[in-house]
Amino acid sequence: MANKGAAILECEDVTVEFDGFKAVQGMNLQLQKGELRFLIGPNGAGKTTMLDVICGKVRPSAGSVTFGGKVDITRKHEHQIAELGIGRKFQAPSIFKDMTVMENLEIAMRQKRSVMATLFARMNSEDEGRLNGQLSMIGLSSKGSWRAGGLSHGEKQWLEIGMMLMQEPEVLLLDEPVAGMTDKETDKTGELLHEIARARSVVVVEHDMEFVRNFASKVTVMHEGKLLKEGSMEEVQGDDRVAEVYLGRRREEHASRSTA
Amino acid sequence: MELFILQLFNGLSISSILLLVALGLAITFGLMKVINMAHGELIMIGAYATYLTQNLFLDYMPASMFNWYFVLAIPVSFAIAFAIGLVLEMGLIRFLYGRPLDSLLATWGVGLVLQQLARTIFGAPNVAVKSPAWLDGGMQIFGGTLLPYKRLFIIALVIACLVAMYVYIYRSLEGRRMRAVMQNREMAACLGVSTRRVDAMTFAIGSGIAGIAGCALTLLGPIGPSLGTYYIVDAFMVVVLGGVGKLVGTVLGATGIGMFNTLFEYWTNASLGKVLVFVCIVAFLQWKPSGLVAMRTRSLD
Amino acid sequence: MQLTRITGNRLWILGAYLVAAAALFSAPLVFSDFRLNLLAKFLAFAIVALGLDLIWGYTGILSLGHGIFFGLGAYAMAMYLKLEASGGKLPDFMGWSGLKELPLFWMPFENFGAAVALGILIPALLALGLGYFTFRNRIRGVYFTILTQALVIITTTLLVGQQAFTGGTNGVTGYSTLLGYSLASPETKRVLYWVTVAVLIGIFILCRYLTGSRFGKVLRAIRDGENRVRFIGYNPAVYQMVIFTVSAAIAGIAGMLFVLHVGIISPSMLGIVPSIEMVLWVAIGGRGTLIGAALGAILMNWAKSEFSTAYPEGWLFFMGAMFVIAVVFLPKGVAGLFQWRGKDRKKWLPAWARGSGGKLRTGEKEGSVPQG
Amino acid sequence: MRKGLFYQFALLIVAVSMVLAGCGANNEPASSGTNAPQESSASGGSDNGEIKVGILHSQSGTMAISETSVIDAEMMAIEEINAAGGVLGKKIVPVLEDGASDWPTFAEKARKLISEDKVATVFGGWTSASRKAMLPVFEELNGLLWYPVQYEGLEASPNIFYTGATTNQQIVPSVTWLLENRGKKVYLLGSDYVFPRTANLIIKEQLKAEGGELAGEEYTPLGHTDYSTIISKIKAADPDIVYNTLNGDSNVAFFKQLKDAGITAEDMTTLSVSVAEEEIRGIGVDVLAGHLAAWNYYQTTDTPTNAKFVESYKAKYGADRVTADPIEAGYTAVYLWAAAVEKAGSTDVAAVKEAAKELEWDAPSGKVKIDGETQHIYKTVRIGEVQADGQFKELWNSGEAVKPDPFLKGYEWAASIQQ
Repeated sequence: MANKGAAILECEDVTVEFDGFKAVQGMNLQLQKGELRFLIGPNGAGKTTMLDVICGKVRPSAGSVTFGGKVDITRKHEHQIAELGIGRKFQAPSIFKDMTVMENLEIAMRQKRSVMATLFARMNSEDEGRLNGQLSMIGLSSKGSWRAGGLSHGEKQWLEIGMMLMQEPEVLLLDEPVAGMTDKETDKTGELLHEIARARSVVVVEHDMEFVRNFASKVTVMHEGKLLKEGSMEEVQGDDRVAEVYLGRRREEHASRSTA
Repeated sequence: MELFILQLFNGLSISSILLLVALGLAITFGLMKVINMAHGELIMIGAYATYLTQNLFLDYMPASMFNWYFVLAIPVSFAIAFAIGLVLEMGLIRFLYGRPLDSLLATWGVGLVLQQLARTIFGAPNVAVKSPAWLDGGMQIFGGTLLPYKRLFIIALVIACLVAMYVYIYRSLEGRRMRAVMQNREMAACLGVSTRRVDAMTFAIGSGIAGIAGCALTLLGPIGPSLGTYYIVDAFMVVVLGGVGKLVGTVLGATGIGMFNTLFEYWTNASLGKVLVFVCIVAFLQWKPSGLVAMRTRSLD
Repeated sequence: MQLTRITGNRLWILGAYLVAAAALFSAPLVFSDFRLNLLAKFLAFAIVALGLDLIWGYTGILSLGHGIFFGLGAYAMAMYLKLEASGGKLPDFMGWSGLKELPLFWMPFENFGAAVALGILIPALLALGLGYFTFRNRIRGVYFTILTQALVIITTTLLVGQQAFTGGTNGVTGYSTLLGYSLASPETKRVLYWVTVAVLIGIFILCRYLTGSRFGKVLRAIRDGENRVRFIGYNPAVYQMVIFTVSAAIAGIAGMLFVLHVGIISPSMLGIVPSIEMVLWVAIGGRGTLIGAALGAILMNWAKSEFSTAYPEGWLFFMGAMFVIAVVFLPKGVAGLFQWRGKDRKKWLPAWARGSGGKLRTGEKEGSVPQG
Repeated sequence: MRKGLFYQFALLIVAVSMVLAGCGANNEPASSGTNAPQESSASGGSDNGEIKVGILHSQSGTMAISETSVIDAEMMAIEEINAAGGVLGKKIVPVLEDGASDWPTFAEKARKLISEDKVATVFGGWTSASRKAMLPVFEELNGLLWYPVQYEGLEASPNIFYTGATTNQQIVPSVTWLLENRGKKVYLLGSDYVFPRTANLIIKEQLKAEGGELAGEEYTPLGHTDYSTIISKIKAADPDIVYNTLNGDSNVAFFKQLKDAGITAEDMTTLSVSVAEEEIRGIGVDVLAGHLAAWNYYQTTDTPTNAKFVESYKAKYGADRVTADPIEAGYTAVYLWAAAVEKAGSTDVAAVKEAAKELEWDAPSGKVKIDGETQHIYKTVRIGEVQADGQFKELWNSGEAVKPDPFLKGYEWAASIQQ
C-alpha cells in the first residue's frame, strides 16, 4: 500500500537539554511510511524524550524534525502537530475520566478542531458507525456509556489506543503500551498493535523484550541520549555494545523470566 | 537626598512587612500547594494574641514589666497560630491535598468563620495595642533622617524568621523529612517518614509564622477582625511573583513589590500606585508565568 | 425499549422545566411587589451563576473575578439610567467632583441600545483580552485564579479612585426612568421581571446547548486533562478564551438586569467578596450542572435575605460552614445529592474528589500528562 | 446519566416549590420581621397600640465597627420613650434589619421595611453610599429616613432628616478656626471616597477665600495600612496643619506611623473629622493624645441632658463603653421623630414632616432645632483635643447652634460647588 522508501518522519541531530543536562544528543531517526519501529534502551536513555520532541511536548535545543518530507515540526505547537497527523499515547493511561467511553472517542475522532466546527457538530450515522466500530475493535462495546475513570487499567490503555486510532494519524507514538498489563491483556494489546501497524507508521517505546520479539521489525537502541544501534532484533541482540549497556544487564533476568 | 534615603528605607520596610506576611504562605502554598485563604485570619489571630498578652501584663504584672510583654507576645502569637493551624490541617486541609482550588474555597469559608468568631469574642471595633516604650522613637542617620525603631525591628524580625526557616528546612532532620515528603511523597512514605505528621507540622509552622506577622503588625496598623483581609491578596502576589516553592523567590518578590509600591506611590498617589503595582505583576506573570525564580522541572504540569 | 424509556424520561424533564418556567412567569400573580423585586434580583444572580458554571463547572477554570464582569455590565446600564435621570444635565456626582462637562466615554451611554451592547461587549472584551494572554501563556489553575483577583483589585481601586467619572464608592444611583417608563411603577417592575425570566430561560437554553454540543465535550475534556486535549489536536487556549468570554458576557447581562431591579451599582459589588460569593452559589448548588448552579444562586440568596435579618452574626458562621461543607464533602453540590443514585452509585464523586489524604496526589497523576 | 437527569428533575421540582413556598409564606404580613418577637400582626405603622419603626444599620461586615453603637443608642432612646408612655400613647416597636455593609442590601432592606413591615419611619445608614442607595427607595415609596452621621452635604431629600452635621457645621468652621489659630499651610489627607473628596473640594475653595495655603492633597484607598510614603510627602511639604478625613482602620495606621516618624501634636496640628471617642479606643491614646477633632458632641460636653445620657448609656451597655457624636445623633433622631409625631398626632409622613419644622429639643449636644427648609438640624460646632484618658477637651465652640447650610449658599466662595 504505502510506497516504502519515502521517510514520513525524519529526525536529524536532535539535542534536548534540561538545565545543562543533555537528555538527547544528536539523535537521528528515520521512519518509513508504514513502518513499525521499536525504540529500546535502558532507563534514562532518552526514549520518552525523543517521543516528546516529535509530538511537540519538548522543544529541542538543536536539530530538526521533518514530517512528510517538508514540514519542520519543531516550531509547531502540540495541537498543530497532532492535527498534522502525529498521535501520541502516553505511558500512564491519560483518558478523560469524567467523560463516558463513547465521549472520549467522539472528541478524539478525526474532524475539524475549531471552536465553530465543534459548536455545530452533528453526529451523523457515518460517525456513529465509525465510533461503534472502534468501540468493538478495542473490545469495549458493552461499556460505551461507562465513565472512563471506572475502567480497569488495561481497558484504559485500550481506550487510549482507540482514541488515537480515531484521530487517524499517519504516525503513532506509543510509550510502553503494555506496561502494567496482565499477560492476557498484553496478548490482546499485541493483537491490537498488529492491526494498527498494518495501516500506519508506528514508533513504540518498550521494555518488554518478549513483546518486542513478537514483531519482526526494525529496532532502534538508544543509550545516554545517543543512537547506539539500529537493525533487526537479531542484529541488535548480536551487537556487543548493546549487550554490554543493555541486554547484558538484563540477560539474566530475562532468561529467568522466559523459563518461568 | 534625605528624602531618597527615607524612601529607600520605606521601600525596604514595606518589603519586610510583605515578606513577613507572605513567609507563612510560601510554606503552605509554595511547598504544600494548599491555597490558604484563611492565612490573613491567622495573622489576625497573631495580632489578637498580642493584644491578650498585653492585657495579661496590664492586669497581672507590675507596671515596670509592661514593656517586656512584646518579647513574650512573639512566641505566644506563634504558638496560638501554630495550634490553630494544626487543628485546621487535621480537621480540614488534609481532605484537600491535590485540590488547590477547592482548598482556596474551603479556607475562604474558614476565614469567614474566624473573622466572625473574632467579632463575637472581641467585638467589632478595633482594639488598641500599646507598643513597648523601647520601640518608640527612631535612629537618626545623616543628621535629619529618622528611621523608626519599629520598622527596623520588623526588618530584623523578618531576617530572624528567614534564618530560622532556612536552618529548619535545610539543616534539621525534621526539615529534611519535610523536603522529602514535599518532593516525593510515596518514596518518603516508603522510607518510613510519617507523611501525615509532616503535613500537619508543615502547615502548622506556616500558620505560626503568620501569627508572628500578626504580632509585628500590631506595631504599625489596626487590630480588628478584618485585619487579615488587608494583607491576603498582597501576600499571594508576593508568593506567585517570586515563584512558588522557592524561599529566595519570595524574598525577591516581596522586595520587588515593596520597592515599586513605594516608588509608584511617591510618583503618583496611593490608589494609582497600587493599581500600577498590580498591573506590573499581571504583566510580569504573562511574561514569566512561573515567577522570578522558577523551579525547573522536566514535567510540563 | 431502551429508546422509549429515554424519551419517556426526556418528556418528564421537559415537562418539569415547562412547569418551572410557567411558575416563574406567573409569580407576579402571587407575590407582593417587594417579594417580586427580590426574586427578580435572585434570578439575575442565577444568570451569573450559569455563566460561572460554564467556566468553572464545565471547563475547570476558577475565576474569582466575575464580580468585575457583572459590575461592568451593571455600570453600563447604570450610566444610561443616570444620564436619562439627569435629563441632559451633568450627573450630580460629576458636579461635586468638579467636572464641568460630560466625559467622552459617557457619551455612547445616552443611547439605550448602545448601552446594552456595551454592557455585553465591555465585559466580553476584557475577558477576551485577559484570556488571550493568560491562556495562551498556559497560565492556569491557581495562577489564573490569583490573576483574576489581581484584576479585581485593579478594577475596584480604579473605580473608587476616579470618582469624577465613576461616582466613587457611592457608585451610580438615583435613576428615574427606562426608555421613558418610570422605574418606580409596579407595571414597569413586572415587565422587567418578565424580561429577566425570559433572559434567564434564554441563557439557560444557550448554556444547555453549549454544554451538550461537542464543544461542551471538549471543554469537559480540558477540565479532565488540558495537556491531553492538546495532543488530540485541539488548541485548549482558544476554547478557554471563548468560554471565558461567553461567561463574562453572560455576567454582564446579569449585571444590567441587576441594576434595573436594585437601582444601584457601586464598586463594592465588584469586589473580591461578591466574586467569591458567586462561586459559592455554584459550589453549593452543584458545579457542572446548570440547574444546580441556577438554583444554588436563588436558594443561597433567598436564605441570606431571610436569615441574615434574624441572625446577622450567625449568618456568616452559617455561610462559612456551608462553604467548607459543600467544597469538602459535596463537590457536586446539592444537585449531586440527587444524582448519586445513578448506575455507578459508588462513583458519583469524580476521581479527584474520591479517597482521602495523601493518596490523592498519586491518584492525580493519572489522566494528566505524565512526566517525561 | 439518564437516571441522573431524572433526579435533576426531582431536584428542580423540590427546589422550585421550596423557593415559591418560602417566598409565599413570607408574603403574608403576619410572619414578616422574624426578629421582633413581641410584635403583633399589625399591618400598618401604628395599629393595635403599637408603632413600628425600622432600624437599618450594618450589623455585619466592615461597617459594623461603627454602626452597632448607633443601634444601641437608638434602641435605648426607644426604650426610654416607651418607659415614659410611648408616642401617642402607643409603644414603639423597633424592627431591626442588617444592612451588612453592602449598599444594595441597604436598598433592599429599606424597601422591605417600608412596603412589607409598613414601619412609620426608619433610623439608619452611616456611609454616604448607604444613604445614596436608600434615598431613591424612600422617595419612591414616600418613606421617612433619619440619617445620624456627619456627611458631605449637597443633598436635601424631602424624605430624609439629617441629624448629623453638614459641612458648614463641622468642616467649614473648623478650617476657619485652624487658619486663625494654627497656621496657614494646610495638607489635606483623606480616604479615597466621596466624603473626603467633597470635603476637600470645599476646603480648597475656602483656603483660597480665607488666605490659607494648600500644601498638598493625598487620598489613600480604603483599608490602606502603610503611610510611610505619605508621611514622607507630608514631611517634605512641611505644612502647619494636616486636615485628616481618613476613614476607619486607616486612621490607626496613620497615627501610629506618624508618631514613629517623630511627628507629634506639637510639631504639626492634625485635625480629624472621623475620629471620635470610639475610634480613640481602637487607635490607642498614646499615639493620639494632643491631636484635634471637630464634632458637634463629645462625651465630655457639659449639658444636663448629656450627663443623664452618658449615665444611662453606660448603665445599659457597660461602664467601659463611650458615647460619641454619631451615637448622640442617632439618639437625638429618635427623640426628634417622637416629638414630631406627638405634635402631628399621627405617624403619617407628610404630617410628621410638617410638624417637624422648626421643632426644638434639648439634645445631649445642646439645644437643637430642625430646619424646615433643608430637614437638617441646627447644631453647635465644637473643636476638641484628645486627652490622656481618651476623652476630648473642648478648645472652642460656636457658642450657639449653627444653621445648617448643606449647599453652602451662605458662602460666596462656594459658588462653584453649589452649581
